[in-house]
Amino acid sequence: MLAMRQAGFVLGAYGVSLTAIVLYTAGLLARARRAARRLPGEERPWQ
Amino acid sequence: MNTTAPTAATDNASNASAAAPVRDKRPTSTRFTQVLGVIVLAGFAWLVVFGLLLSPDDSEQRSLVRIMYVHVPSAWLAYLAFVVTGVASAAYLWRRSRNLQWDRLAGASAEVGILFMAITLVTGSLWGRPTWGTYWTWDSRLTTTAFLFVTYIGYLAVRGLGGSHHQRARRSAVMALLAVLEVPLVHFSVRWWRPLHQGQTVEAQKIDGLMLFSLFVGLVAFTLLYVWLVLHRMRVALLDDEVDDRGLDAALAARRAEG
Amino acid sequence: MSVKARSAAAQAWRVARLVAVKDLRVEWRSRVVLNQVLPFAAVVMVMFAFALDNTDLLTRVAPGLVWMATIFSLQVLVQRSFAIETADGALDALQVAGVRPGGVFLGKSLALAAELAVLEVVLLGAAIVLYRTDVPAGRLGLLAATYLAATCGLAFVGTLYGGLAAGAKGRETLLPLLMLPVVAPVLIGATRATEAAFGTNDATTGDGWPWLGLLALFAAVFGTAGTLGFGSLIDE
Amino acid sequence: MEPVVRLVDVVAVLGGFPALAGASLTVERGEIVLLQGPNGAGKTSLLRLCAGLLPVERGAATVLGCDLVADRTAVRNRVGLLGHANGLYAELTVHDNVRFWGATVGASEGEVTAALARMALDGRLRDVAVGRLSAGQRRRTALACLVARRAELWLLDEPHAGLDAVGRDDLDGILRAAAAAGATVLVASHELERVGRLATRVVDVVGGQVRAR
Repeated sequence: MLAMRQAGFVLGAYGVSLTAIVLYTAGLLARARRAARRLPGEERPWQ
Repeated sequence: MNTTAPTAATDNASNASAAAPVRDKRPTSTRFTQVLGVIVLAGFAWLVVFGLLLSPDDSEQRSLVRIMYVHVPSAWLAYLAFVVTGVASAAYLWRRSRNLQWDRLAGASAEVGILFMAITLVTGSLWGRPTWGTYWTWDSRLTTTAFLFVTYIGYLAVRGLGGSHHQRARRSAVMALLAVLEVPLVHFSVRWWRPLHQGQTVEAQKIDGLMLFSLFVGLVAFTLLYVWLVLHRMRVALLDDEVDDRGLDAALAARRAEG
Repeated sequence: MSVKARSAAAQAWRVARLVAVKDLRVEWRSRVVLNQVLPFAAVVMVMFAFALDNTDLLTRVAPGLVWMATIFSLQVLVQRSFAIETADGALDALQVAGVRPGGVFLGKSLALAAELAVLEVVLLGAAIVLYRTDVPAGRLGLLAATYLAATCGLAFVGTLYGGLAAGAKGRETLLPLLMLPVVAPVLIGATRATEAAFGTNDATTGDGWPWLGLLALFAAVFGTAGTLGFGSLIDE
Repeated sequence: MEPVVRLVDVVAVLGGFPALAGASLTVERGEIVLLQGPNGAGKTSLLRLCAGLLPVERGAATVLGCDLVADRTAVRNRVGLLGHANGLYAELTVHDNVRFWGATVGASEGEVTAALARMALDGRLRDVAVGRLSAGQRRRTALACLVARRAELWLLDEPHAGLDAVGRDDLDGILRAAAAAGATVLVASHELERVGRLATRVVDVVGGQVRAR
């Protein structure tokens, strides 16, 4: 288990990394939805 | 740019979203990215569980070795992302067709690379503070990484300067190739400047099989996350470009009606 | 080299001379570098002394300070160099005139290098007076070579990114963000080579020559890249 | 003979706005075509497009035999554009400016002197810095640069702006002489009376399109 003295650094590293990824992903999906709303019925090559 | 056509577009959107709610809820998803996403989630779940709970402490680094499961893969993928940006930029300029997909790949990869590089820098600092007693040291590897980070932020700023899609693509492709020239120059000058390496990272040390396995899981998880993010980012970029073109059609109609 | 390539090179060179002479003539008439940039650089040198407040330390870090002041001034010089072109749409006119972008790049770089050279001489004098720097006569060769290579490198990078920022219209704040990381190798290399030339921290000339190689490589890389890529950057 | 300018359904975009919305125009060699229309109709964009400055978004455009869609740089040194800006260096003298712009196409000192004389700039004004000139005198200097540059296609955007009566008469003479020497002129102007007399044709630019009269 985590040694107490260093736990803050380890948890902080994981917390910052995951938060950054989640925030970026959420922003990306929100952008996709916003753009899609302006393009109803648009052909999307990947679909 | 689409200020001229908002009303018509949103009206249609509300009608269409009733007909195809899933389509507009996850417009950039495909079966492939969904499966990929599940694997990424599983990989990260394992990484967190193992990294925070199961991993044995390293004999020298103690529990700090846990940071490495995030730090090392994100650093690798950040470098890979910038390589992809360079290759895609060269491909855009090289091919006579001037396919904008290459430009979108370059931009998407750079953006994700910056995200990963930020993670690398932060986790590295948080590892360095208890290990070296300092958040930052002017070691050649750290310094080069920091320069890389700033350089690609500048690259994204250039991408945002405006102009037509192809103007953006051409200008930013040249910028990306300049960055490719700059990186080795910075790297070697910094290395000469500060030739001493600090004792670094887990690679050099004795690590047991499970730790190696977790590092591998981290690498796979970050690689798949990179692919997932770049795919979505490219699709968003394509949608944004389409929005621009669609806005242009509406604006054209309005413009023609002027006369 | 084919005949066509040779005539293209000759034409680019003709354009480069034309543009360089024009830029220097503008400077000669307006004296902006002389009356504004030089005093600015001198003030920066004095401010360093205020900040450090220790003569021994100043002498020790003098080479780095001289190059920092040069790079700060470079920003101003580049802004000025392209303000000339954008003030009355001359950059557009150059494009319509079909002037080879590679030639414009070389010409503006040449003029910038000449202005930088004047500035550097003044800064060197300031270092000798203000920071008690010694320049051993036997090491003048290394010093001159360092200055030549570093000046070319800085001028090329300045023109390259200055052109990009000018083409983008009103994004002058972009220039420092793009340019500073790129000139980092020049700052490091020129500072180390100058330390060797000054004999700061007991550095020998042998310590300086490899750094000079780096500076020369830097100048060659960005000179080539700029000549080839300038057109794509300024074209809007 | 191939027309000097052939635009077919050209769309050009400026900061996301369709400055040209399907413009079609054919101009034969030696013509003086007057473009007229309200502000913001697309006259300036049309001229900038012909000079290879503005990219062709859609449609086809050929100027002086160069396909602007494939490569809009090829045409450049053969056209002369006088836009809203004069493209002059304020610190340099009239003579310096004309000599510089002439030199971009390899004009001799004699041609530069002739161009200065043509615009009545060979007297006291010759060695005055452009920054000290009045707006009209700057316009005359810019025109002298065009003369020295020996352009085959002249693209003039409001060339009369700021010119005094003498300058306007000079401009008329230059346009006539240029056309007589085989150059083609596209001029956007609100001076209908004056340019209308010179022009071989007048077209209306409205809503980013060109309409024949």
